[in-house]
Amino acid sequence: MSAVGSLPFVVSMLLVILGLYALLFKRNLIKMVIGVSLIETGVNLFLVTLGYRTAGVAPIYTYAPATTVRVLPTPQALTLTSIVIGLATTALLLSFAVLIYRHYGTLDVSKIKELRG
Amino acid sequence: MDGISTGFGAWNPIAWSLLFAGAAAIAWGVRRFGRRDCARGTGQTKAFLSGNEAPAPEALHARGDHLYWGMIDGLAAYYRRIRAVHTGILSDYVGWFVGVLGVVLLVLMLVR
Amino acid sequence: MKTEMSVIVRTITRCVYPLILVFGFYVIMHGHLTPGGGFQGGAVVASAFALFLVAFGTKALKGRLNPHLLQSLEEIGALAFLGLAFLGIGTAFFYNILAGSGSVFGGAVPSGPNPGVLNSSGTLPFMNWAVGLKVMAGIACILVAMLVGSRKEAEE
Amino acid sequence: MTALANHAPVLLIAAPLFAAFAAPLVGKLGERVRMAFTVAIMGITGCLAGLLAATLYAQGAAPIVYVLGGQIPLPSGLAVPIRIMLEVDGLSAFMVLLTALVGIAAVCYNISYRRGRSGGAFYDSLTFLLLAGVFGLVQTGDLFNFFVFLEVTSIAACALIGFRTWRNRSAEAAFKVMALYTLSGLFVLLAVGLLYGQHGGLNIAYLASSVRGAAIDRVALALLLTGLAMKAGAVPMHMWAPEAYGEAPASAAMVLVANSQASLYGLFRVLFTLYGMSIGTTAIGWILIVLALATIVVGVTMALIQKDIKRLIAFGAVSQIGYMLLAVGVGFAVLATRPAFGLTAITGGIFHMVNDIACIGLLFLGAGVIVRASGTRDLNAMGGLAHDLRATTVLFAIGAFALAGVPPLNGFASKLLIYESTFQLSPVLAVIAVVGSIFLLAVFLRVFQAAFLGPRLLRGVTPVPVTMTIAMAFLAAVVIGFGLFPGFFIDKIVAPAANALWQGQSGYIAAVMGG
Repeated sequence: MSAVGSLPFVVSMLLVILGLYALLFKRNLIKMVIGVSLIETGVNLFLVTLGYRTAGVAPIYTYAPATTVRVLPTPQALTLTSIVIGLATTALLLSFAVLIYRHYGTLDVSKIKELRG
Repeated sequence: MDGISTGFGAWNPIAWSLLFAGAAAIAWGVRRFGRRDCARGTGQTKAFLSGNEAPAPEALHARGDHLYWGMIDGLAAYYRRIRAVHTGILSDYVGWFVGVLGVVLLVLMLVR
Repeated sequence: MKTEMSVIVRTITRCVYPLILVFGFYVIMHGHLTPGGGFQGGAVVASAFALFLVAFGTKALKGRLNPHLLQSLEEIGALAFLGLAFLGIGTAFFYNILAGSGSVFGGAVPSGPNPGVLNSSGTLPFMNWAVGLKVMAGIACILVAMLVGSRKEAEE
Repeated sequence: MTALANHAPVLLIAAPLFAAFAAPLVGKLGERVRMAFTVAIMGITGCLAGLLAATLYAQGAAPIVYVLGGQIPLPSGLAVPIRIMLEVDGLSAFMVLLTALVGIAAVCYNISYRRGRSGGAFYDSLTFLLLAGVFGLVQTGDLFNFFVFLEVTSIAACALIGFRTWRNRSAEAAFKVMALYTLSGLFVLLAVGLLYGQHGGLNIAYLASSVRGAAIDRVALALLLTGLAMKAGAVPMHMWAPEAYGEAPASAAMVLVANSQASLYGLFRVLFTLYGMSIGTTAIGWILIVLALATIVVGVTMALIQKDIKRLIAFGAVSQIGYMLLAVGVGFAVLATRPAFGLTAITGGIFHMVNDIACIGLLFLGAGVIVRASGTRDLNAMGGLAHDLRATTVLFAIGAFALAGVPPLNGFASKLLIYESTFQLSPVLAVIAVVGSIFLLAVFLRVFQAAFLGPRLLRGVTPVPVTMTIAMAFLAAVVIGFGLFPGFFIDKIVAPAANALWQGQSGYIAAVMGG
């Protein structure tokens, strides 16, 4: 695989690492949710890249001539499912962040530690 | 008779229960030798504390913290460390997770 | 929270709102022919609701988006999806009984390049509608809940 | 009956899912109607689970394959199985029975949990969603759907943890657990993507036939192992578990433990069926053993110092996960040489799953009753509850002693198998396991003494609804039954599950790939 061809893989791993960085070192809960979303985006990009074929068309395009190369539909289905799940988890995480702010009056993760020891 | 064999020993709960029931019957028999004239609620069953008045039973109840404090105290160094690990901060939890992932990855890569 | 935004935003919202709805329903309807489908179309429709909420504020919500109705719609969508999956139980769960049957959405698909036959794919368009309904109502519910906030219960 | 048995795998997922979506709608007809509805659906689900297991055991060792949206059996001659499928072998059937057991107890307990308060319909809905997710998790034959069901359980579980929105700690716990669950789910998805890119398939049986232990496979295994071990609650990734179990309502905590065990099932499935002998088993087995020992030690020692009764039981639950990991880790470490004690260890570990869920479930339900009746969770404020809660006292004692492994209750039978088999790999393992058990007995003696014995300290203890006691009595009957007849149950339901792990890989592959 050429250097350009592997670029999406590098980018997706970079996104995962950025997200992990946000989860590990950012103190704001909203930024941590963004970190989770970044990891998710990275994984989704990785999945889409797996199915890509050079100059391929969308597998559902009905006007495509029979000879055209098409990208793999399976990774796209996986990615769509994963995006839907990501929407639900992000919504739930943000709702809990709202609740936490209401109860604790802060979004600083190092101050939200009543459950410890 | 229902039981399991571990290849090393065996365990039969029915036989064990029968044995336990037998032992309980013997204990009950021994208990029957006790004196019949013991009466509850009288001075016979009252605690004797060198002639002092016994505190109310509510004050005598051994609460949660009263149990095993000696052992917990003996393990104080361990508990100080292990409680410090349970920080309650999400970032630390993620850190442990990523750390374990790194170690497992390293072991799987090094050991063929 | 300020109840509504400036007149520019409100006017643009009034203009764009029906267009977004139409596009969303188009995406749901053509889910079996073009990229998109129930979830994507439902999300587009829900984004129209989001725009409405942002532009007019939560006060305008009263009487227009009933959260209880939205909840019921979401559950009806999910149940419809499950029911459509049950239709195929004679062969297997999710078996497409309408595909190629000649009845509604049972049209044959020509081979080779074609503009796409809307009347095809069997139960899939119905499933797209069910999912679209669920996602639309579900996301609208989430938006309303996040904006209005859950009331604090004083029990336990 | 045959048709029903044929469709049982998918109906087991569809029925709770139907209940989850329909419960709020049915709830509009009235509270009693909703309760009758949930009980009816759970009864049907329980019957389906029994039917599925009976069908599987009747046909011997071959797994049942159910193909969604297509003909059964599979069209033959396919090089790569493409459809979504469910594959039920002995271990899946065992987990299905376990989940049905938990579901029945939870639904029975829920009948009166939210009576007369708001949100009862949503509580039922989320419980059924979690159950549907767990049923899917333990039956799926497809790695991507495994991830989907993992996320379904995550979302339902976290919504249940944060259900009591008026408690600040519930929101805190729910946020943390959701973030960690999502992270572990994404790592699993990354691993699925790696395996898909390497082998071009998602079916577990297909992947198992093509995995050779290349570098990518190893990275995927590390991601899967860590992610699933975290969802099961292995130390040092266990910190979410006491928060989750402690803050969730009692019946939800019980289902959450079943969810953790389903993740453990996923771990076992990945190790034994997906990878099996294609990678060096000794190193991975020892990773599991080290995690397990840490889990046992940290779980019981942290339980000893807790003041919150639910958090204390939660740490007990964490320590019990360690016993299962230990047993199966020992089994996996010796998979290459296959000595007899490996199978014994796996049998003990799997038998301990059902014993653990019965005891821990009983304890969580008991703790729920205590908190509801006395209005406090603080162990130091309790005392003399035996005066008011007589039935709960007896049932709680049965659960506590069974969990600590007091004969003749069920915990002893499985722990004996674990001790004696791990002893043959290394005596140190057995010693640590036994000491952990003794500590656990000490922990529960402390709870029992502090909460139930002594003079009546709390005034105004309210009586609890009878359905809660029935749910606990049901679990106590399981505890005693499994304790008195371990040979029978091991023979009937545990041995097929253990064999499915020990030497079921080829059968699992053959059921889908043919030949």
